[in-house]
Amino acid sequence: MSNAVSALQGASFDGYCKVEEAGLTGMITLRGELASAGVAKAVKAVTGAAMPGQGQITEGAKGRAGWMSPDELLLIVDHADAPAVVQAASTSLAGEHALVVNVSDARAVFRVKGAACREVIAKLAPADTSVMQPGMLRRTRIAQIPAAFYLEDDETAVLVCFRSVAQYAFDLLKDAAKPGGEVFG
Amino acid sequence: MSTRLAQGGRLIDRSKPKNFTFNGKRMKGYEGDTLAAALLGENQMLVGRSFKYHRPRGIVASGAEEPNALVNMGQGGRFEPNQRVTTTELFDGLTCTSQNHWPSLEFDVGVVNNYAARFLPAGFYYKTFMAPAAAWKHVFEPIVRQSAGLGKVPTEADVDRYEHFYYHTDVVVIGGGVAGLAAALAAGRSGAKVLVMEQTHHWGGRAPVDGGEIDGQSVEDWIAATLAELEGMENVTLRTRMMGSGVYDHGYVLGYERVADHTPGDGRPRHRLWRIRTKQIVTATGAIERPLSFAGNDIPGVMLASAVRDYVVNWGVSIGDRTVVVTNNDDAYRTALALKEAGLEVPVILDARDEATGPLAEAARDAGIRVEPGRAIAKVNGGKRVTGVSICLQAGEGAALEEIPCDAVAMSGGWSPVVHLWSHCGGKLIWDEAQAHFRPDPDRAPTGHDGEAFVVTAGAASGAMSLADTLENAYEAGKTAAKAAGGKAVRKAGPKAEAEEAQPMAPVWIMPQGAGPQKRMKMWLDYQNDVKVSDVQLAAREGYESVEHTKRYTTLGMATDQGKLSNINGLAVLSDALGQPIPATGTTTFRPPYTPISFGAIAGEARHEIFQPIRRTPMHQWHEEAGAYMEPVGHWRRPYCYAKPGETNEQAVHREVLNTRERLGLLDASTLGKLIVKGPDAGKFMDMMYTNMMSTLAVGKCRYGLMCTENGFLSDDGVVARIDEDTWLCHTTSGGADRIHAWMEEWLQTEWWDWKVYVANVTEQFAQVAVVGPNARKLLEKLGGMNVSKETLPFMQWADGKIGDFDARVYRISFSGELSYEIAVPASQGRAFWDTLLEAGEELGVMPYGTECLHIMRAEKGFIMIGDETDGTVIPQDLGLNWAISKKKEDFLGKRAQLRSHMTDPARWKLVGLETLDGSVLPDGAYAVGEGDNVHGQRNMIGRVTSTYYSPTLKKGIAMGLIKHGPDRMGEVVDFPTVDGSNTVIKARICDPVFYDKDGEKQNV
Amino acid sequence: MLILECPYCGVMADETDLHGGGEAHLKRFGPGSSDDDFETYLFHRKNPKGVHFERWRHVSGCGKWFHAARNTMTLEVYGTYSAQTTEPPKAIVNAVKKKHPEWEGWT
Amino acid sequence: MRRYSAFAIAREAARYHQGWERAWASPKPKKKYDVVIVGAGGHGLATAFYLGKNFGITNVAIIEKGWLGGGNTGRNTTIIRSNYLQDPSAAIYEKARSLYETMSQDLNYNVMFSPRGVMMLAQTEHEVRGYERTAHANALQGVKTEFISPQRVKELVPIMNINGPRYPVLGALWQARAGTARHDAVAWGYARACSDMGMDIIQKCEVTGVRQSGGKVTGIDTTQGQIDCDKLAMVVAGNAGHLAEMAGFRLPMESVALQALVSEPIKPCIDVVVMANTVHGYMSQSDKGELVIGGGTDGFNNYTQRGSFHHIEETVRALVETFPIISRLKMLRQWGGIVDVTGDRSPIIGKTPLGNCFINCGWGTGGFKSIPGSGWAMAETVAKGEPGSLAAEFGLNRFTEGRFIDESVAAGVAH
Repeated sequence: MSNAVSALQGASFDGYCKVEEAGLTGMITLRGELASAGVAKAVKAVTGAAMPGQGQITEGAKGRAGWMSPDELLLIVDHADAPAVVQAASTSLAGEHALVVNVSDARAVFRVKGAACREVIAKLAPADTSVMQPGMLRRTRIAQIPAAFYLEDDETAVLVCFRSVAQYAFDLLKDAAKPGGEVFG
Repeated sequence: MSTRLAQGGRLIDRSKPKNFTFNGKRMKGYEGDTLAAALLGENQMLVGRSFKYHRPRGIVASGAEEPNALVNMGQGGRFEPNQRVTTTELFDGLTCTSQNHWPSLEFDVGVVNNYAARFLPAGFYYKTFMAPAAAWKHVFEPIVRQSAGLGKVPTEADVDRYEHFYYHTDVVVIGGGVAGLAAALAAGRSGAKVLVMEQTHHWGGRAPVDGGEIDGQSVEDWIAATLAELEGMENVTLRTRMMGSGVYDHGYVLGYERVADHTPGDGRPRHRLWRIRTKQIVTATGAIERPLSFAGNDIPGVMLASAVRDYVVNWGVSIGDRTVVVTNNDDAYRTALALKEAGLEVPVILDARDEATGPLAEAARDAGIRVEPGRAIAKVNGGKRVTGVSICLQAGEGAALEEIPCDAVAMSGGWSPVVHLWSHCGGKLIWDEAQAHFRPDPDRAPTGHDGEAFVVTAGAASGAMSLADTLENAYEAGKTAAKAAGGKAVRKAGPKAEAEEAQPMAPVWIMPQGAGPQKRMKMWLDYQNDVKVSDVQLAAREGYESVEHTKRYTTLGMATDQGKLSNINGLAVLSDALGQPIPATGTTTFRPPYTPISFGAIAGEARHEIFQPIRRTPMHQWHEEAGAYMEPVGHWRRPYCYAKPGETNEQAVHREVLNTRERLGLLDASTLGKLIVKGPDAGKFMDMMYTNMMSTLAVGKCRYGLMCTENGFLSDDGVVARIDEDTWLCHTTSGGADRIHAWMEEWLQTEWWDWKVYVANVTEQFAQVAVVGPNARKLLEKLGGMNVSKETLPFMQWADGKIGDFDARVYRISFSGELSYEIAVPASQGRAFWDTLLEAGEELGVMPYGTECLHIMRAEKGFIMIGDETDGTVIPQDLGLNWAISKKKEDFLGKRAQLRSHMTDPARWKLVGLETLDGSVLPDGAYAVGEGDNVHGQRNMIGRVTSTYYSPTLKKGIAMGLIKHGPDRMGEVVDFPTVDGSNTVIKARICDPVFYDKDGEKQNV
Repeated sequence: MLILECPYCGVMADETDLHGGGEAHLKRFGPGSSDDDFETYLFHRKNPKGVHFERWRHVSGCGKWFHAARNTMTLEVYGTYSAQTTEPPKAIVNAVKKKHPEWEGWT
Repeated sequence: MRRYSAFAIAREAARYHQGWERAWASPKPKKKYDVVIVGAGGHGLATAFYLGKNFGITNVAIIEKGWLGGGNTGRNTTIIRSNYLQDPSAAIYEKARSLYETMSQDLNYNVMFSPRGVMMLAQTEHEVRGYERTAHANALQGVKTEFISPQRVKELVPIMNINGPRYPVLGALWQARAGTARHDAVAWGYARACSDMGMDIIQKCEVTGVRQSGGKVTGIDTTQGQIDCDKLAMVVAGNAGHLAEMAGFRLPMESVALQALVSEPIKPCIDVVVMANTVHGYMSQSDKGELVIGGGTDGFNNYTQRGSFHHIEETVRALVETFPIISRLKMLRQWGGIVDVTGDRSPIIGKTPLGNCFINCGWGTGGFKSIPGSGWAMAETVAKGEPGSLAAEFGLNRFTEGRFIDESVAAGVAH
């Protein structure tokens, strides 16, 4: 819908890393038996991605699939496609115990861009960012809110949090990326 | 006098002078100076006053152990009290002032305490100031408070920023002296990930001051070469200006990095607190020299021998022209030699040992220094500065043999390993007789999550006191830690130094050995807190025998240096007084931080706007722009009311109520929790979670439900909608969404894990707006879309469809008693939807309303509010909600609890309405009283107000409350005493809690 | 500052990513149970000085509850395991026994 | 016992303080006592003191595994207040507070009770209503408190930022006659008085077993041998569960770490005790000038006396936000204690399943402030074999009946 807006409408900040809100992103929570063929098939169908293993995020032609817990995936697709994807996946999984819900608007997404993107997140998250590589997904917290992050490439971290705390997350990331705050170099 | 020598100073750059002021006096130092070195270079030995007696205090040490030299530093938003000058780097424009005196450092009135010192022994305040009873609070305490306290109070908020940094590594090496570097070398060579931190801004620690050779190079060259090798290792990270502040369980280390203390205002964070997780820790924290206890050992000019040497060698500063050295060990001879080499006079070395042999003593004699074994200081002469010493036999009682004029005394009572970080997390110590110190017991190291040791000590911190032993011990420590952290075996040999011959030290705890009470009252143990040998002995005599008792009774070691200089000497004196060996006395507990760390650093980024998260709904910005008064609800901020210009909040609330009841109101209800519960066993699960029967709710319908804890108390409520055959949507309270979601998951995961149910929290996916009032339907019909008529969408049903252009789910539910639709749209469109409703509703008299209006309307209807009618002690039965408790169900959470005797007691306070006889509003929180007093002599209370408001609709005060036997006492009048000082009692009649539209006709139109 | 391995995510989770949930393996008593049993279920806790079986939730991680065997005197963690069990698995019990042969068992 | 006074100090000064006598004796245990109290913390010593003073029972031993006053008595933030909500709590804490007022004179030992006032900040509308409720209850309970305005808060504590961006101060519950005392002195003063009454304080003596016969207690085994007794009082806070297990019963209780910290000393800047429950922190300034700061408990069972650092962070950031001038001050020392928290977070005083064995525990974060009231009530319970009115509602049976005394109703945390 044309009047849909993301929480911060693409706000950005140029620090020693660039922090930007990614705008509207389609996100779907899929809960089910991850080992089942049905789930793998549904994931493949709607994202083109293979089933992610523990701690992984996979990429396909239409989106990504991230491992959130032993019975939960996060599917990332175009925002506009999300309702249709929910419909398709639900239909595909009608025969088994599963739950597919659109959470696109319950989330805010940020990109932290720059060689030090791991360092910026490491100021806020207790997880070991230095071991993170593209293809891995980590759920943890930043300061006082839950967050998940993964790397699109070695210099682009994507961070997901709840929409209601988007401003807080953005302010935290800005503070962490402020020039003068470089830890190494 | 102390002065800057013409030459020397390995750490300073004389081409870069730095200007600073002390007590307004302009002074000069050099880049590389500590503030202490710079002050001494300007002959500023006197820097403060002691805590209790206000005695003059000079600089005693050269590092973190300094107890005396604390100053007020900076100005305005960068003012900071109690800054230790020995660990403060000099920078251009630094300003500082001395502390704890009035009117001036030189002439301090507080020094009267010094003259009365004899009447102020340890613990004197426990024995007096007791009469009359009120005198402590009103007379004595204010005097004590004003005279204590050291630094000045800052007056402005901090202008600097701080941050945290999480770091994960295999090995942390704390301390960048030669031991730390040797350990880092071993760990680095193993391939393990290593972080090395050094609290000062230079590497190598004190070894270059002491001299010697490592692997055939000078110590200085070895340090440079080693740093080069470490810097070349990708797996090794080196940080200076970072102190190992504390070691915590499971390999957690705090690193306190003083990023910009020496470059204030350069835009960098002032401090960065590293929160490190590591597999292994090497503490290469060195050792601290102990003072000796002789009469007058606190007079400015008496300094640790190692510090005297540091100032000469590192900063080219001499403490005095004539320095008497007094010692019980070899190391102080190095100071004598260093002074001699710098062209300064050393009139005598007083060695408490019976003889002075060995290479260092020989070297001193060769250098022409008089060496006197078996001698001690009987007394130091001087007031604000040393003028001389009387010397005596160590074995005697202090009869003066000779007076020696001097302007400095360099003392050494032996060395104690810095065991703080080892001990923080439970590492144990053993007493080393030969060195007369406690050192870490490697067999009783702190253990980590796997039960294995995770701290290793290196070098002097292990008790290895010579260069050769230090290097060997430290390299081994590095290897051990690396191996335990999963590194490769290291075959390459470690650095080596020649073993030196040394004469054993002799434990000397007081000087001279037979000093009488008068002398012991002049022997300081704790310089800052003014604790003397006589005080510790007094404590022992009075039965404060535990080391913790003595510490607390005398305040020994409780000053800002936390006893780094005084603890071991104090323990020894106490042990002697108790006639027991030192290990039997033991030590006090070492607690973090190693040296004080700023609150700013601990708070990190959590300041101002990001102190805590604020949760915002999609319409949040609109509310703020509309000037709403926002109230915190959990982390949310919700509009309390929208006051117009000239309107009070109360007036605004009343307007909102009337407008909603008469026309049309909009409430941002997005914060209400929304949980999806789905699965073949979802009905069974819902029946356990709610007191009501939810499994029978028809698809398309809504039902109000209650949730209780297993302890029976009401915890949340909300409307449940049946979405399809195996899906329910549960609304929770605003504060309850995350809590109830977690609650559901907990039961599903830990009790009924074989039930097929999934839960998802979709609270934030939707913006939800309550469209309320007689014009509600008109507004929706004006926008077009789905059919919202009474027939198609009756009360307590829901439907999906379109409202205008918006995809919406519409619930026909009412918390106000009016015709009401709660409409959920995707959050991304929430603001647009809100704007649309306002615009279209204008002609229908639409106004937004806030939480207070919501509360009043629900109270008028007698609806309970979680948190008002409930407080964690209220069960649904108390609130007359029995109709919402299924009697058919065998079990639900809380059911068993509600069967306990106190829960079924008919005397429980129960919900009723209350109306005052005069129409006034009952005060919030008022209690109703019955006849007489209870067993405690308290007034008998028979109930209390839970919600109370002025009802703009009914034009009078209305309230709900819990009253003993309340529902059986309809029409009776009860008394509510006020607490506003008027001593009045408000009388209120018990009535039905539903004040408005008792038959519910308005909501069902 | 504990770290516990989340058996579901396989990561060593920081205490601040976790939420403690008290004693594990409590048996729920509902309607029909005696007052004593119900009180025991709700309130009585072993609270041992030593080995403790307890519940944790990886709250800002996968959100799952798991169990840990941990020593309340030393904070040593003998192992973590699934919450979907009424008693600790053999491997955990053996790990504890290996460290503390005198240990009397988990009940 | 020679009395302490300014005169005594002058007398001793003349002889270099060589003549002071021991504050308490250090005896070997006798074979049998009328009453053995396990735990020589504030509560145990106060129990002994009132057994002697109120009931004339002085054949008493107080057994301590470490050093007297070395547990939570010496580790707390020394706050004394009685502005509790529920009747039994208000009664016992007010009893304690009133005994603190005269304690220095009663014990001839200056415990430096300083009724400087305690304020509990209200920072949400909900908290305002909660504290207004407490003020109403307190008025009827004979506890003098009032709800004060933000302006009055600012007058009392000028360094407070009452208009913080996150949680402005909306008022406070103020108890003017609450305050602080010197914690160690409370234990030492009681110990000296007990010793003077002829009671035996036996330190470094750990209990290893509880002896019983026919459902009644007969004595204890200790590291200093067997000690028989007619009555046994367990007053060991966080270790109560452990001791109860020796006696064969379990308690509705768990032991967790509670932390505190102090700053470096500065000149006086805050004259009252401030508690901010919404943001989790409280602060006062000691007579030495240190800011004394406390926060919440850890969420897991722990006997190490070490807590988790993130709680320190949470508390410090709350206080930096509330008192911006403290940002550049420094934390001098942090430490932890083990607190015993019951199912309703209120204490347990009363009989146990074992005959003649009495228990006093579960004070959680309220231990120090209750010491004299707790000792008074416990002494009565032990002497009479039945709890008196102060203790009656704190019995173990309340957990069976569901008759809880829940103070969390009024505030998120209670200290």
